[in-house]
Amino acid sequence: MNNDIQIFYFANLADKLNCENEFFPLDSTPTTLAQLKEQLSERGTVWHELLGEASTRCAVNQAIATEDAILKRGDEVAFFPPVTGG
Amino acid sequence: MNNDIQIFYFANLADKLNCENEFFPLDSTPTTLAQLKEQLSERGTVWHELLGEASTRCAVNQAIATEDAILKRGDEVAFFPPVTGG
Amino acid sequence: MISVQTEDFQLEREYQRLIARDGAGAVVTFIGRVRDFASGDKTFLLQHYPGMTEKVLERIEQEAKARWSIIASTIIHRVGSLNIHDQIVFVGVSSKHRRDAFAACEYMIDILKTQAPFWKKEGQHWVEAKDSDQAAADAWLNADSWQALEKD
Amino acid sequence: MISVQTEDFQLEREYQRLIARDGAGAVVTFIGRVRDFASGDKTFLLQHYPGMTEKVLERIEQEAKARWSIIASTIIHRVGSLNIHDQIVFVGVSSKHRRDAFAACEYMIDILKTQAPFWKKEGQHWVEAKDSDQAAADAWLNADSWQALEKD
Repeated sequence: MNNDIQIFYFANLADKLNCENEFFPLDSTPTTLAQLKEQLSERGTVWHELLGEASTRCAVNQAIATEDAILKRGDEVAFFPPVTGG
Repeated sequence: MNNDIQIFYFANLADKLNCENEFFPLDSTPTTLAQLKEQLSERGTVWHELLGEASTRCAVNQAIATEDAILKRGDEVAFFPPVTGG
Repeated sequence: MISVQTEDFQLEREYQRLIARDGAGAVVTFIGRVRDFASGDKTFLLQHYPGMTEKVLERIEQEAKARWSIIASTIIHRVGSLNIHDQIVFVGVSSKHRRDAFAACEYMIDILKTQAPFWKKEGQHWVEAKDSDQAAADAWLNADSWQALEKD
Repeated sequence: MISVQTEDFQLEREYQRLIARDGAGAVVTFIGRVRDFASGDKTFLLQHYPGMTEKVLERIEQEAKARWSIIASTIIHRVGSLNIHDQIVFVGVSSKHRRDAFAACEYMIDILKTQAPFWKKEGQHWVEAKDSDQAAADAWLNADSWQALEKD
Protein backbone atom coordinates (compact mmCIF):
# COMPACT_ATOMS: atom_id res chain seq x y z
CA MET A 1 0.00 0.00 0.00
CA ASN A 2 1.68 3.22 -1.10
CA ASN A 3 1.60 6.60 0.65
CA ASP A 4 1.34 8.63 -2.54
CA ILE A 5 -0.25 12.03 -2.82
CA GLN A 6 -0.66 13.83 -6.13
CA ILE A 7 0.79 17.33 -6.52
CA PHE A 8 -0.18 19.89 -9.19
CA TYR A 9 1.74 23.03 -10.14
CA PHE A 10 0.19 25.87 -12.13
CA ALA A 11 1.17 28.90 -14.21
CA ASN A 12 4.71 30.24 -13.61
CA LEU A 13 5.33 27.60 -10.92
CA ALA A 14 4.82 24.83 -13.46
CA ASP A 15 7.12 26.62 -15.94
CA LYS A 16 9.91 27.33 -13.44
CA LEU A 17 9.79 23.94 -11.71
CA ASN A 18 9.41 22.24 -15.07
CA CYS A 19 6.63 20.08 -13.59
CA GLU A 20 2.87 20.17 -13.99
CA ASN A 21 2.00 17.27 -11.72
CA GLU A 22 3.61 14.35 -9.99
CA PHE A 23 2.92 11.57 -7.53
CA PHE A 24 4.87 12.02 -4.31
CA PRO A 25 5.29 9.41 -1.54
CA LEU A 26 4.74 10.76 1.97
CA ASP A 27 7.63 9.83 4.30
CA SER A 28 5.27 9.35 7.17
CA THR A 29 1.70 10.13 8.12
CA PRO A 30 0.53 12.43 9.48
CA THR A 31 2.54 14.91 7.42
CA THR A 32 1.68 18.61 7.47
CA LEU A 33 1.67 20.82 4.41
CA ALA A 34 4.61 22.70 5.96
CA GLN A 35 6.57 19.45 6.17
CA LEU A 36 5.77 18.61 2.55
CA LYS A 37 7.04 22.02 1.46
CA GLU A 38 10.26 21.41 3.37
CA GLN A 39 10.76 18.07 1.67
CA LEU A 40 10.10 19.53 -1.79
CA SER A 41 12.39 22.50 -1.06
CA GLU A 42 15.30 20.12 -0.64
CA ARG A 43 15.20 19.54 -4.40
CA GLY A 44 17.09 22.78 -5.02
CA THR A 45 17.18 26.56 -4.96
CA VAL A 46 14.32 27.12 -7.40
CA TRP A 47 12.02 24.84 -5.39
CA HIS A 48 13.10 26.42 -2.13
CA GLU A 49 12.49 29.94 -3.38
CA LEU A 50 9.16 29.36 -5.14
CA LEU A 51 7.55 27.27 -2.41
CA GLY A 52 8.85 29.71 0.21
CA GLU A 53 7.42 32.76 -1.47
CA ALA A 54 4.70 34.46 0.58
CA SER A 55 2.54 34.88 -2.52
CA THR A 56 2.55 31.14 -3.39
CA ARG A 57 -0.90 29.66 -2.68
CA CYS A 58 -1.58 26.09 -1.71
CA ALA A 59 -4.72 23.96 -2.01
CA VAL A 60 -5.41 20.55 -0.48
CA ASN A 61 -8.14 18.56 -2.15
CA GLN A 62 -9.11 21.59 -4.24
CA ALA A 63 -9.64 23.96 -1.31
CA ILE A 64 -7.22 26.67 -0.15
CA ALA A 65 -5.19 25.32 2.77
CA THR A 66 -2.83 26.66 5.40
CA GLU A 67 0.59 25.34 6.46
CA ASP A 68 -0.82 23.25 9.29
CA ALA A 69 -3.10 21.21 7.01
CA ILE A 70 -2.69 17.45 7.58
CA LEU A 71 -2.00 15.36 4.47
CA LYS A 72 -2.96 11.72 4.06
CA ARG A 73 -2.41 9.33 1.20
CA GLY A 74 -4.57 9.93 -1.83
CA ASP A 75 -4.74 13.66 -1.15
CA GLU A 76 -4.45 16.15 -3.99
CA VAL A 77 -2.15 19.09 -3.30
CA ALA A 78 -1.66 22.10 -5.58
CA PHE A 79 0.78 25.01 -5.59
CA PHE A 80 0.10 28.14 -7.63
CA PRO A 81 0.66 31.90 -7.82
CA PRO A 82 -2.11 34.46 -7.05
CA VAL A 83 -4.97 33.96 -9.51
CA THR A 84 -5.48 36.30 -12.46
CA GLY A 85 -8.69 35.23 -14.19
CA GLY A 86 -11.80 37.21 -15.03
CA MET B 1 -47.88 91.09 -29.26
CA ASN B 2 -49.21 88.50 -26.81
CA ASN B 3 -47.71 87.50 -23.48
CA ASP B 4 -48.45 83.81 -23.84
CA ILE B 5 -46.49 81.05 -22.21
CA GLN B 6 -47.18 77.38 -22.87
CA ILE B 7 -47.92 75.08 -19.93
CA PHE B 8 -47.70 71.27 -19.93
CA TYR B 9 -49.17 68.88 -17.36
CA PHE B 10 -48.09 65.25 -17.04
CA ALA B 11 -49.25 61.94 -15.54
CA ASN B 12 -51.84 62.22 -12.74
CA LEU B 13 -51.76 66.04 -12.93
CA ALA B 14 -52.98 65.94 -16.55
CA ASP B 15 -55.68 63.44 -15.59
CA LYS B 16 -56.92 65.31 -12.54
CA LEU B 17 -56.75 68.78 -14.10
CA ASN B 18 -58.18 67.40 -17.32
CA CYS B 19 -55.56 69.33 -19.26
CA GLU B 20 -52.38 68.21 -21.05
CA ASN B 21 -51.22 71.59 -22.26
CA GLU B 22 -52.48 75.10 -22.75
CA PHE B 23 -51.38 78.58 -23.72
CA PHE B 24 -51.63 80.99 -20.82
CA PRO B 25 -51.34 84.82 -21.03
CA LEU B 26 -49.07 86.33 -18.40
CA ASP B 27 -50.80 89.25 -16.57
CA SER B 28 -47.56 91.15 -16.38
CA THR B 29 -43.85 90.61 -16.82
CA PRO B 30 -41.79 89.81 -14.91
CA THR B 31 -43.94 87.09 -13.39
CA THR B 32 -42.42 84.51 -11.07
CA LEU B 33 -43.30 80.85 -11.12
CA ALA B 34 -44.84 81.31 -7.66
CA GLN B 35 -47.14 84.02 -9.07
CA LEU B 36 -48.14 81.80 -11.98
CA LYS B 37 -49.05 79.01 -9.55
CA GLU B 38 -51.19 81.45 -7.57
CA GLN B 39 -53.05 82.51 -10.69
CA LEU B 40 -53.65 78.91 -11.80
CA SER B 41 -54.74 77.96 -8.28
CA GLU B 42 -57.62 80.43 -8.52
CA ARG B 43 -59.25 78.07 -11.02
CA GLY B 44 -60.52 75.85 -8.19
CA THR B 45 -59.80 73.42 -5.40
CA VAL B 46 -58.21 70.72 -7.53
CA TRP B 47 -55.80 73.21 -9.09
CA HIS B 48 -55.03 74.75 -5.72
CA GLU B 49 -54.33 71.39 -4.13
CA LEU B 50 -52.28 69.82 -6.91
CA LEU B 51 -50.09 72.85 -7.63
CA GLY B 52 -49.63 73.40 -3.91
CA GLU B 53 -48.46 69.86 -3.20
CA ALA B 54 -44.87 69.66 -2.02
CA SER B 55 -44.22 66.72 -4.33
CA THR B 56 -45.33 68.56 -7.51
CA ARG B 57 -42.32 69.34 -9.67
CA CYS B 58 -41.99 72.27 -12.02
CA ALA B 59 -39.79 72.82 -15.06
CA VAL B 60 -39.21 76.04 -16.98
CA ASN B 61 -37.94 75.60 -20.52
CA GLN B 62 -37.39 71.90 -19.85
CA ALA B 63 -35.19 72.35 -16.79
CA ILE B 64 -36.26 71.87 -13.16
CA ALA B 65 -37.06 75.30 -11.71
CA THR B 66 -37.71 76.78 -8.29
CA GLU B 67 -40.57 79.11 -7.22
CA ASP B 68 -38.52 82.26 -7.80
CA ALA B 69 -37.90 81.50 -11.50
CA ILE B 70 -38.79 84.47 -13.72
CA LEU B 71 -41.13 83.76 -16.62
CA LYS B 72 -41.20 85.66 -19.88
CA ARG B 73 -43.39 85.29 -22.91
CA GLY B 74 -42.69 82.27 -25.05
CA ASP B 75 -41.48 80.27 -22.06
CA GLU B 76 -42.44 76.63 -21.66
CA VAL B 77 -43.59 75.64 -18.18
CA ALA B 78 -44.40 72.11 -17.02
CA PHE B 79 -45.97 70.66 -13.88
CA PHE B 80 -45.61 66.97 -13.00
CA PRO B 81 -45.43 64.46 -10.15
CA PRO B 82 -42.17 62.76 -9.09
CA VAL B 83 -40.81 60.73 -11.99
CA THR B 84 -41.17 56.94 -12.12
CA GLY B 85 -39.30 55.80 -15.23
CA GLY B 86 -36.52 53.25 -15.61
CA MET C 1 -25.67 57.53 -27.18
CA ILE C 2 -29.16 58.17 -25.89
CA SER C 3 -32.50 57.22 -27.38
CA VAL C 4 -36.14 57.63 -26.36
CA GLN C 5 -38.16 55.30 -28.53
CA THR C 6 -41.36 53.28 -28.84
CA GLU C 7 -39.54 50.39 -30.55
CA ASP C 8 -37.94 47.54 -28.67
CA PHE C 9 -34.16 47.26 -28.40
CA GLN C 10 -31.90 44.27 -28.76
CA LEU C 11 -29.20 43.54 -26.18
CA GLU C 12 -26.75 41.85 -28.58
CA ARG C 13 -26.87 44.79 -30.98
CA GLU C 14 -26.28 47.31 -28.18
CA TYR C 15 -23.41 45.19 -26.87
CA GLN C 16 -21.75 45.18 -30.29
CA ARG C 17 -21.98 48.98 -30.40
CA LEU C 18 -20.38 49.30 -26.96
CA ILE C 19 -17.38 47.18 -27.98
CA ALA C 20 -16.94 48.69 -31.44
CA ARG C 21 -14.11 50.89 -30.20
CA ASP C 22 -10.79 49.41 -29.10
CA GLY C 23 -9.88 48.77 -25.51
CA ALA C 24 -13.27 47.77 -24.14
CA GLY C 25 -12.03 45.19 -21.63
CA ALA C 26 -15.19 45.45 -19.52
CA VAL C 27 -18.83 45.84 -20.46
CA VAL C 28 -21.69 46.21 -17.96
CA THR C 29 -25.31 46.32 -19.07
CA PHE C 30 -28.55 46.89 -17.21
CA ILE C 31 -31.99 46.03 -18.55
CA GLY C 32 -35.22 46.96 -16.79
CA ARG C 33 -38.40 45.08 -17.70
CA VAL C 34 -42.12 45.41 -16.99
CA ARG C 35 -42.97 43.19 -14.02
CA ASP C 36 -46.39 41.75 -13.36
CA PHE C 37 -48.59 44.10 -11.33
CA ALA C 38 -51.79 43.76 -9.32
CA SER C 39 -54.56 45.09 -11.52
CA GLY C 40 -57.29 43.49 -13.56
CA ASP C 41 -56.44 45.87 -16.40
CA LYS C 42 -52.99 44.78 -17.62
CA THR C 43 -52.28 47.78 -19.85
CA PHE C 44 -48.97 49.48 -19.17
CA LEU C 45 -48.11 52.97 -20.35
CA LEU C 46 -44.92 55.00 -20.27
CA GLN C 47 -45.46 58.72 -20.64
CA HIS C 48 -42.61 61.20 -20.90
CA TYR C 49 -41.86 64.88 -21.47
CA PRO C 50 -40.49 65.07 -25.02
CA GLY C 51 -37.58 67.47 -25.24
CA MET C 52 -36.80 67.58 -21.54
CA THR C 53 -36.32 63.80 -21.41
CA GLU C 54 -33.57 63.86 -24.02
CA LYS C 55 -31.86 66.81 -22.31
CA VAL C 56 -31.84 65.04 -18.96
CA LEU C 57 -30.56 61.75 -20.41
CA GLU C 58 -27.78 63.55 -22.25
CA ARG C 59 -26.78 65.37 -19.09
CA ILE C 60 -26.73 62.11 -17.12
CA GLU C 61 -24.49 60.51 -19.74
CA GLN C 62 -22.16 63.52 -19.71
CA GLU C 63 -21.96 63.45 -15.91
CA ALA C 64 -21.03 59.77 -16.00
CA LYS C 65 -18.34 60.46 -18.61
CA ALA C 66 -16.93 63.22 -16.42
CA ARG C 67 -16.82 61.01 -13.31
CA TRP C 68 -15.52 57.74 -14.74
CA SER C 69 -13.20 56.56 -17.47
CA ILE C 70 -15.66 55.32 -20.07
CA ILE C 71 -15.10 54.12 -23.63
CA ALA C 72 -18.74 54.13 -24.75
CA SER C 73 -22.15 54.35 -23.11
CA THR C 74 -25.78 53.97 -24.13
CA ILE C 75 -29.11 54.87 -22.54
CA ILE C 76 -32.28 53.67 -24.27
CA HIS C 77 -35.71 54.25 -22.73
CA ARG C 78 -38.94 53.11 -24.31
CA VAL C 79 -42.20 55.07 -24.16
CA GLY C 80 -45.83 54.40 -25.08
CA SER C 81 -47.82 51.22 -24.54
CA LEU C 82 -45.93 48.20 -23.26
CA ASN C 83 -46.85 44.74 -22.05
CA ILE C 84 -45.81 42.68 -19.06
CA HIS C 85 -42.25 41.31 -19.50
CA ASP C 86 -41.45 43.91 -22.18
CA GLN C 87 -38.09 45.62 -22.01
CA ILE C 88 -38.31 49.21 -20.72
CA VAL C 89 -34.82 50.56 -20.32
CA PHE C 90 -31.25 49.73 -21.34
CA VAL C 91 -28.11 51.23 -19.84
CA GLY C 92 -24.75 49.96 -21.06
CA VAL C 93 -21.16 51.03 -20.48
CA SER C 94 -17.85 49.81 -21.85
CA SER C 95 -14.57 50.73 -20.21
CA LYS C 96 -10.99 49.61 -19.82
CA HIS C 97 -11.50 48.43 -16.22
CA ARG C 98 -14.66 46.96 -14.72
CA ARG C 99 -14.91 49.34 -11.76
CA ASP C 100 -15.71 52.26 -14.09
CA ALA C 101 -18.29 50.30 -16.08
CA PHE C 102 -20.15 49.08 -12.99
CA ALA C 103 -20.20 52.47 -11.28
CA ALA C 104 -21.17 54.45 -14.37
CA CYS C 105 -23.93 52.01 -15.33
CA GLU C 106 -25.47 52.01 -11.85
CA TYR C 107 -25.10 55.79 -11.59
CA MET C 108 -26.93 56.38 -14.85
CA ILE C 109 -29.93 54.20 -14.01
CA ASP C 110 -30.10 55.57 -10.44
CA ILE C 111 -30.11 59.18 -11.59
CA LEU C 112 -32.45 58.44 -14.51
CA LYS C 113 -34.94 56.93 -12.05
CA THR C 114 -35.22 60.17 -10.09
CA GLN C 115 -34.52 62.89 -12.66
CA ALA C 116 -35.65 61.83 -16.14
CA PRO C 117 -39.29 62.84 -16.78
CA PHE C 118 -40.92 59.45 -17.36
CA TRP C 119 -44.10 58.27 -15.67
CA LYS C 120 -45.45 54.72 -15.52
CA LYS C 121 -49.16 53.89 -15.57
CA GLU C 122 -50.20 50.36 -14.59
CA GLY C 123 -53.79 49.81 -15.63
CA GLN C 124 -55.58 53.01 -14.52
CA HIS C 125 -53.09 53.70 -11.78
CA TRP C 126 -50.10 56.05 -12.00
CA VAL C 127 -47.14 54.45 -10.24
CA GLU C 128 -45.85 56.37 -7.22
CA ALA C 129 -42.20 57.28 -6.81
CA LYS C 130 -40.23 55.09 -4.39
CA ASP C 131 -38.20 56.46 -1.49
CA SER C 132 -35.60 53.77 -2.19
CA ASP C 133 -34.98 55.25 -5.66
CA GLN C 134 -34.45 58.71 -4.19
CA ALA C 135 -32.12 57.25 -1.57
CA ALA C 136 -30.05 55.53 -4.29
CA ALA C 137 -29.69 58.77 -6.24
CA ASP C 138 -28.94 60.76 -3.09
CA ALA C 139 -26.14 58.35 -2.24
CA TRP C 140 -24.36 59.30 -5.50
CA LEU C 141 -25.06 63.00 -5.04
CA ASN C 142 -23.85 62.96 -1.43
CA ALA C 143 -20.75 61.11 -2.56
CA ASP C 144 -20.24 64.10 -4.89
CA SER C 145 -20.40 66.53 -1.98
CA TRP C 146 -17.89 64.41 -0.12
CA GLN C 147 -15.49 64.45 -3.03
CA ALA C 148 -15.97 68.19 -3.34
CA LEU C 149 -15.20 68.64 0.37
CA GLU C 150 -12.11 66.46 0.11
CA LYS C 151 -10.79 68.59 -2.73
CA ASP C 152 -11.08 71.78 -0.66
CA MET D 1 -25.47 28.19 -13.53
CA ILE D 2 -21.71 27.99 -13.86
CA SER D 3 -19.60 26.87 -16.79
CA VAL D 4 -15.88 26.58 -17.52
CA GLN D 5 -15.51 26.15 -21.25
CA THR D 6 -13.24 26.62 -24.24
CA GLU D 7 -16.16 27.68 -26.51
CA ASP D 8 -17.33 31.27 -26.83
CA PHE D 9 -20.60 32.40 -25.24
CA GLN D 10 -23.36 34.57 -26.64
CA LEU D 11 -24.77 37.47 -24.57
CA GLU D 12 -28.28 37.37 -26.04
CA ARG D 13 -28.64 33.67 -25.28
CA GLU D 14 -27.43 34.10 -21.70
CA TYR D 15 -29.82 37.03 -21.27
CA GLN D 16 -32.77 34.92 -22.42
CA ARG D 17 -31.84 32.28 -19.84
CA LEU D 18 -31.69 34.84 -17.06
CA ILE D 19 -35.20 36.13 -17.82
CA ALA D 20 -36.78 32.71 -18.43
CA ARG D 21 -38.31 32.74 -14.96
CA ASP D 22 -41.04 35.19 -14.00
CA GLY D 23 -40.41 38.37 -12.09
CA ALA D 24 -37.04 39.35 -13.55
CA GLY D 25 -37.55 43.11 -13.50
CA ALA D 26 -33.82 43.82 -13.53
CA VAL D 27 -30.93 42.15 -15.34
CA VAL D 28 -27.27 43.12 -14.95
CA THR D 29 -24.54 41.53 -17.04
CA PHE D 30 -20.78 41.84 -17.02
CA ILE D 31 -18.51 40.75 -19.85
CA GLY D 32 -14.74 40.75 -19.62
CA ARG D 33 -12.72 40.72 -22.85
CA VAL D 34 -9.07 40.27 -23.84
CA ARG D 35 -7.49 43.70 -24.19
CA ASP D 36 -4.51 44.45 -26.34
CA PHE D 37 -1.23 43.91 -24.50
CA ALA D 38 2.38 44.94 -24.99
CA SER D 39 4.13 41.92 -26.45
CA GLY D 40 5.36 40.97 -29.87
CA ASP D 41 3.84 37.51 -29.35
CA LYS D 42 0.08 38.05 -29.33
CA THR D 43 -0.90 34.60 -28.06
CA PHE D 44 -3.17 34.63 -25.04
CA LEU D 45 -3.72 31.63 -22.79
CA LEU D 46 -6.07 30.98 -19.90
CA GLN D 47 -4.99 28.12 -17.65
CA HIS D 48 -7.12 26.86 -14.78
CA TYR D 49 -7.25 24.16 -12.11
CA PRO D 50 -9.97 21.75 -13.29
CA GLY D 51 -12.15 20.60 -10.44
CA MET D 52 -11.21 23.34 -8.00
CA THR D 53 -12.33 26.03 -10.46
CA GLU D 54 -15.87 24.67 -10.63
CA LYS D 55 -16.05 24.29 -6.84
CA VAL D 56 -14.98 27.89 -6.30
CA LEU D 57 -17.38 29.28 -8.91
CA GLU D 58 -20.26 27.31 -7.40
CA ARG D 59 -19.42 28.60 -3.94
CA ILE D 60 -19.27 32.18 -5.22
CA GLU D 61 -22.68 31.79 -6.82
CA GLN D 62 -24.13 30.30 -3.62
CA GLU D 63 -22.67 33.11 -1.54
CA ALA D 64 -24.27 35.69 -3.83
CA LYS D 65 -27.61 33.91 -3.57
CA ALA D 66 -27.37 33.93 0.22
CA ARG D 67 -26.58 37.66 0.34
CA TRP D 68 -28.98 39.04 -2.24
CA SER D 69 -32.43 38.34 -3.57
CA ILE D 70 -31.63 36.78 -6.94
CA ILE D 71 -33.91 35.12 -9.48
CA ALA D 72 -31.18 33.58 -11.66
CA SER D 73 -27.45 33.92 -12.09
CA THR D 74 -24.76 32.72 -14.48
CA ILE D 75 -20.98 32.58 -14.40
CA ILE D 76 -19.18 31.50 -17.57
CA HIS D 77 -15.39 31.53 -17.81
CA ARG D 78 -13.45 30.51 -20.88
CA VAL D 79 -10.14 28.66 -20.79
CA GLY D 80 -7.51 27.73 -23.33
CA SER D 81 -6.11 29.81 -26.20
CA LEU D 82 -7.85 33.12 -26.86
CA ASN D 83 -7.22 36.10 -29.11
CA ILE D 84 -7.27 39.85 -28.51
CA HIS D 85 -10.87 41.13 -28.23
CA ASP D 86 -12.21 37.64 -27.43
CA GLN D 87 -14.73 37.31 -24.64
CA ILE D 88 -13.25 35.80 -21.46
CA VAL D 89 -15.89 35.89 -18.76
CA PHE D 90 -19.62 36.43 -18.38
CA VAL D 91 -21.42 37.16 -15.12
CA GLY D 92 -25.17 37.78 -15.26
CA VAL D 93 -27.86 38.22 -12.62
CA SER D 94 -31.61 38.72 -12.81
CA SER D 95 -33.60 39.95 -9.83
CA LYS D 96 -36.81 41.72 -8.91
CA HIS D 97 -35.03 44.96 -8.02
CA ARG D 98 -31.92 46.38 -9.64
CA ARG D 99 -29.93 46.89 -6.43
CA ASP D 100 -29.64 43.12 -5.91
CA ALA D 101 -28.63 42.46 -9.52
CA PHE D 102 -25.91 45.13 -9.53
CA ALA D 103 -24.45 44.10 -6.17
CA ALA D 104 -24.54 40.36 -6.84
CA CYS D 105 -23.00 40.74 -10.31
CA GLU D 106 -20.15 42.94 -9.10
CA TYR D 107 -19.60 40.70 -6.06
CA MET D 108 -19.28 37.58 -8.20
CA ILE D 109 -16.72 39.03 -10.60
CA ASP D 110 -14.76 40.68 -7.76
CA ILE D 111 -14.51 37.43 -5.79
CA LEU D 112 -13.86 35.36 -8.93
CA LYS D 113 -10.92 37.64 -9.75
CA THR D 114 -9.17 36.86 -6.47
CA GLN D 115 -10.34 33.33 -5.59
CA ALA D 116 -11.06 31.29 -8.74
CA PRO D 117 -7.94 29.43 -9.93
CA PHE D 118 -7.42 30.92 -13.39
CA TRP D 119 -4.14 32.29 -14.71
CA LYS D 120 -3.61 34.47 -17.77
CA LYS D 121 -0.57 34.26 -19.99
CA GLU D 122 0.05 37.09 -22.44
CA GLY D 123 2.64 35.98 -24.96
CA GLN D 124 5.40 34.32 -22.85
CA HIS D 125 4.49 36.35 -19.76
CA TRP D 126 2.24 35.21 -16.90
CA VAL D 127 0.08 38.13 -15.83
CA GLU D 128 0.64 39.30 -12.25
CA ALA D 129 -2.21 39.73 -9.79
CA LYS D 130 -3.34 43.33 -9.23
CA ASP D 131 -3.59 44.91 -5.79
CA SER D 132 -6.74 46.72 -6.97
CA ASP D 133 -8.46 43.36 -7.51
CA GLN D 134 -7.59 42.23 -4.00
CA ALA D 135 -8.82 45.55 -2.62
CA ALA D 136 -12.16 45.16 -4.43
CA ALA D 137 -12.65 41.67 -3.00
CA ASP D 138 -11.55 42.77 0.46
CA ALA D 139 -14.15 45.55 0.40
CA TRP D 140 -16.92 42.93 0.08
CA LEU D 141 -15.34 40.67 2.71
CA ASN D 142 -14.88 43.54 5.15
CA ALA D 143 -18.49 44.56 4.56
CA ASP D 144 -19.31 40.99 5.64
CA SER D 145 -17.44 41.43 8.91
CA TRP D 146 -19.34 44.65 9.50
CA GLN D 147 -22.66 42.94 8.97
CA ALA D 148 -21.57 40.11 11.26
CA LEU D 149 -20.63 42.61 13.96
CA GLU D 150 -23.91 44.44 13.60
CA LYS D 151 -25.81 41.22 14.12
CA ASP D 152 -24.01 40.56 17.42
